[in-house]
Amino acid sequence: MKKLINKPEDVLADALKGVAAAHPELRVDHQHRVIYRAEPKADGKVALISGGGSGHEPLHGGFVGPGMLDAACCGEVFTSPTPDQMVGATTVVDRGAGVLHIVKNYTGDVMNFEMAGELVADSGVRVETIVTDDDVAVEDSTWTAGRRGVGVTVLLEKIVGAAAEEGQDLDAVLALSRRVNGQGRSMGMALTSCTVPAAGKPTFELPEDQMEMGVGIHGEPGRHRVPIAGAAEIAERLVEPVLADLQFGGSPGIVMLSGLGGTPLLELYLLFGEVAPLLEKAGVQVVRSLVGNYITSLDMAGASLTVLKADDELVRLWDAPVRTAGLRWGV
Amino acid sequence: MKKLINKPEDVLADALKGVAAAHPELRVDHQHRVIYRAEPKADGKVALISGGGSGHEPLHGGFVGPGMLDAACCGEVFTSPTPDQMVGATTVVDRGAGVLHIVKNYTGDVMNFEMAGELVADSGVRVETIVTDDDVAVEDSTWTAGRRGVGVTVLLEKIVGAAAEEGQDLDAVLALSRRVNGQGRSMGMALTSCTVPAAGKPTFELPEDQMEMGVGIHGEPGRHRVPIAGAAEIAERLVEPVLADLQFGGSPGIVMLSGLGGTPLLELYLLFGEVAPLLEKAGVQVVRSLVGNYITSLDMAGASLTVLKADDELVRLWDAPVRTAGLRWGV
Amino acid sequence: GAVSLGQLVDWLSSFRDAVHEHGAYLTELDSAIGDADHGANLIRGMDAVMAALDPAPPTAGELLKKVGMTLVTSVGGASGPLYGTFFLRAGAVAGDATDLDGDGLVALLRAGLEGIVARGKAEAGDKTMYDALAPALDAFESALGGGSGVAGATRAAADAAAAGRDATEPLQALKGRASYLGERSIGHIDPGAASAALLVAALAEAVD
Amino acid sequence: GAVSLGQLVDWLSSFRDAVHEHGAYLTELDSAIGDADHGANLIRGMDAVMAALDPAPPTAGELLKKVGMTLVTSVGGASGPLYGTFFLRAGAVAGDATDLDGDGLVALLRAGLEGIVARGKAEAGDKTMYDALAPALDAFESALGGGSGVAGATRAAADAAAAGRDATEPLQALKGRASYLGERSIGHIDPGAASAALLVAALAEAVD
Ligand SMILES: Nc1ncnc2c1ncn2[C@@H]1O[C@H](COP(=O)(O)OP(=O)(O)O)[C@@H](O)[C@H]1O
Ligand SMILES: Nc1ncnc2c1ncn2[C@@H]1O[C@H](COP(=O)(O)OP(=O)(O)O)[C@@H](O)[C@H]1O
Ligand SMILES: [Mg+2]
Ligand SMILES: [Mg+2]
Ligand SMILES: [Mg+2]
Ligand SMILES: [Mg+2]
Repeated sequence: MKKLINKPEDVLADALKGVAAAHPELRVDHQHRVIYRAEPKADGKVALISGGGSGHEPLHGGFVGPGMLDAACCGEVFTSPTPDQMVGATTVVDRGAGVLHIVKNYTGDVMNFEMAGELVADSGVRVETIVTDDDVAVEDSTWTAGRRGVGVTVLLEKIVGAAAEEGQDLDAVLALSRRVNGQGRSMGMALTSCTVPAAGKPTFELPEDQMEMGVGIHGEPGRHRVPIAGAAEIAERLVEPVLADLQFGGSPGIVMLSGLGGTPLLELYLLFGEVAPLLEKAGVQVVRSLVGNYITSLDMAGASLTVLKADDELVRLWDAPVRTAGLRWGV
Repeated sequence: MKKLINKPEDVLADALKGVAAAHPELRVDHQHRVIYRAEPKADGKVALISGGGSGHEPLHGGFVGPGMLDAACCGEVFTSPTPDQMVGATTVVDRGAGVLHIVKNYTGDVMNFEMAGELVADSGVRVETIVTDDDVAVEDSTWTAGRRGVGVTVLLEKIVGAAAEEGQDLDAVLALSRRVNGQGRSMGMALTSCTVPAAGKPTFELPEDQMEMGVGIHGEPGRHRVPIAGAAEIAERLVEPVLADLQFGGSPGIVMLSGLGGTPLLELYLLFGEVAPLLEKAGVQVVRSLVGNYITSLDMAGASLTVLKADDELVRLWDAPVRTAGLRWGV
Repeated sequence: GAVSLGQLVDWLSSFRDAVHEHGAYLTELDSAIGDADHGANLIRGMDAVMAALDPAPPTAGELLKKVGMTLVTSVGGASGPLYGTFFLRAGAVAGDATDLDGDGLVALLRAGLEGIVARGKAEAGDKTMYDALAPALDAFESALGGGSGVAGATRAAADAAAAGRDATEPLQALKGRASYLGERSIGHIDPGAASAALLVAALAEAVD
Repeated sequence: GAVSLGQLVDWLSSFRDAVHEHGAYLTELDSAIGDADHGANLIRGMDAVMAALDPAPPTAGELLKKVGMTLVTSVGGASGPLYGTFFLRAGAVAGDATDLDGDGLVALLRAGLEGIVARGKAEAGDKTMYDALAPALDAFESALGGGSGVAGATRAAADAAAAGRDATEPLQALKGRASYLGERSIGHIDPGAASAALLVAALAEAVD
């Protein structure tokens, strides 16, 4: 295993030291592994927290700041944070208007946030929860764990963060978050596995001539292993299931093509150059886009596509000022 | 070779399509492979162009926009652009106040920009050139090619771009660029090689237990191959030669820790957590920092440290508004 | 024979040793159909448990609740809340007891398992830790009913847990992150079922 | 015998074939001490040259200047301006000639080499293309002086270029990006010297 780390068991604690050193505008609670805004938002505004396993950076810590999250609870690599972290964060960030928990749909994340919700119930802080589940690679079904929450989480944190910042109340913020989640779809693919520091070797082996379609963000194998293809064909295989799952026809789209951590920007732009015309051809007008590393899977090579069916209101909130380590405009 | 590309010989052309699709605020000249601001700067202001081989993204195309570059000339992967590209870009961006060429010190880049300068000499556009050479891994010597230009190029494009934007004339801009280059030092290391698309396999093989110290940004081997070490020790080996080369004592520092393309943000923050205290201990006050992928070497795993000896004026220009794909604040 | 508080502590200590010994194996299983952290998760959790434990706990209830709370706050992931809830519920049932007969032990484990189900909604055959724990408890009860002592019953439980673990191999996962793999989850033992089998084996060892 | 315009075109065409055939080898050499693009650079450049060439050029000067300009605008890197300048300068000396005797050919190549030196400041032993080209030209001239015909002289030049290429192996690079490697550049043949040897060999082939 080749990584810029000290001991595998110290990865999270050590990385948080770097976050603190790099970002005076953030406050890091090293004991509880929570990243806060150094300057809390104004009283009376809804607060947003999220969290999950580490290894997806900049998600979520890189999205803490004006216009997005109030705090991020950091779990060990690929391991959801523990309820006490969310309880602490919720209590700290509440400005009297309640707190939205943004949870990606993984059993562990859901259960830990659920326990946190139970624990915080008596404290007088009103908590609502949105569970994102946008991954079209996983067939939805009532008797399984449902779809994974992936890229739409980034777009949701941005858009809903803007609504909270402009003073919308918790009901409105919750309704908006459901709308965004319901209108976003994602699909990912990987050229390589990744290496979890504590495991010390790649999670799976992928031959030189094979790739995985339908991966999530935990270095897990995808739904299908298929022969490797060129960017044009990969683009089709990302776009097709996304468009098959939700009618976008005619509406504008906010599009994110995120690298999984080990893929250089040059390749992401190249792939986006294939994706964008396919979307346009299908009638999705790409009005806003993000190309880069936004929701990653350690050092995995690959990319995930997220398309959000937008409208004037969502675009307005998307364009609203944001000032975080990972997204920054309008300020 | 596992890459999100179509044909290796089309990588640059295809990637530029993606840049154009993702960035309506940029104008891409696909024929000449030049990225311009869609909205040129005001008449009477000095323009800045840079360029170099591709594979270092976001450098340089990601730094085109208000507050930084006016245009970036894109060469093939790791191959400097050709003089006609620089001639065209220079002519287009000149607003009557002259053009600064920002060139990283590599034989190819220097010669191609030099030829461009000769070709443009009769056109009436005044051109000045700054050649960056901040890499302390390469011993300086009058009879060799000199030091490589690496990370300081990013800081220089930001700071000098701000000076041009506020209306400083070409002499002042040139003098400032010399000052920034003279006060910046960099050192890089790699855990793996990278794969040039046209070559189809890693440039060199690096055993599991070895790393390269003193690499540049072209996937080349470093100055020394040494046993792999933990982040704390790697930090020391990056900081030590930088501080040995330039007296920083007491002055504030603008610090960049850039990934080389294949290293996830989690590890970069972790390494920065080791680097920052070492700098502080040596009396360099880290007043501004960047941690992320800013000057890369395709999919190489590793990092480079750049430290710029700053002062109030440089910090002021650093903080000035910038709106590019790769750096964005204050606007 | 009755099970003492000391033996409960031995159980935990022996489970801690087991996750250390088999941590790489658990992570290996989790690499195939999960995210390669199950071993690390339980090592972190059980190390935290042993560090937090009162070496002479006053009651079984306090002991087990402390274990549950420590797991909940140190493991994370899916297994943290699940094993955590298991011990929290078991502790609630154990209450002030300072030693437990076979029926007492069964009641406590049954409550723990119900906690896992309440938390994770797993059913038999979903390919989870439930598929090792549920047959283990059934075997425990029928052994007691058939006249076995506690030691014999826990050995029967451990055998059933191991069999339940192995029986997860041909199943398609319907809960947890392995379910995202669809049919590709078939042909692999569930990591949580494997750690659950270690938990029951540790119990058999401690009361032997 | 005199060298015709057609033979000059053959030279270029045969060099194009050679960089295609040996492109992987050139890149391999550039991987060891450079940035793994020398083969791709020259393939791109010579393909552009052959596509741009007037099949029946009016003069050697126009032919060679066109080659130089095409290389300058299509190759980039270090080798683009260097080989480009070589042909630009050679073309300037060739002028209106439509065929060249041995001395004419030498004058033209000499001017080209001076262009490379003017552009890149390389000296003998710096481990660059100069180290193949300079001995090749010396061998050419002395073969002519010793009474060889043009064909014989170009063969002597090709042999000297190959020897010069091989002689770069033990050198430490002092120019170009190989110089960044310091002592680690020792023990590898310089990629530009290797392509220069191909260029001279192609000439020998064309005038044979
Ligand atoms: N809903 C559930 N009910 C019961 N057990 C579950 C459930 N979801 C997951 N598990 C168990 O948890 C195990 C995985 O634990 P672990 O790897 O520590 O957490 P994570 O999946 O969050 O990485 C699975 O092998 C499975 O046995
Ligand atoms: N200053 C110089 N003078 C002469 N030849 C040089 C000089 N610098 C580099 N070269 C030649 O260029 C070759 C490298 O060419 P190429 O790989 O195409 O360009 P780059 O080094 O920019 O990637 C070297 O092997 C060397 O022979
Ligand atoms: Mg996990
Ligand atoms: Mg090159
Ligand atoms: Mg797991
Ligand atoms: Mg090269």
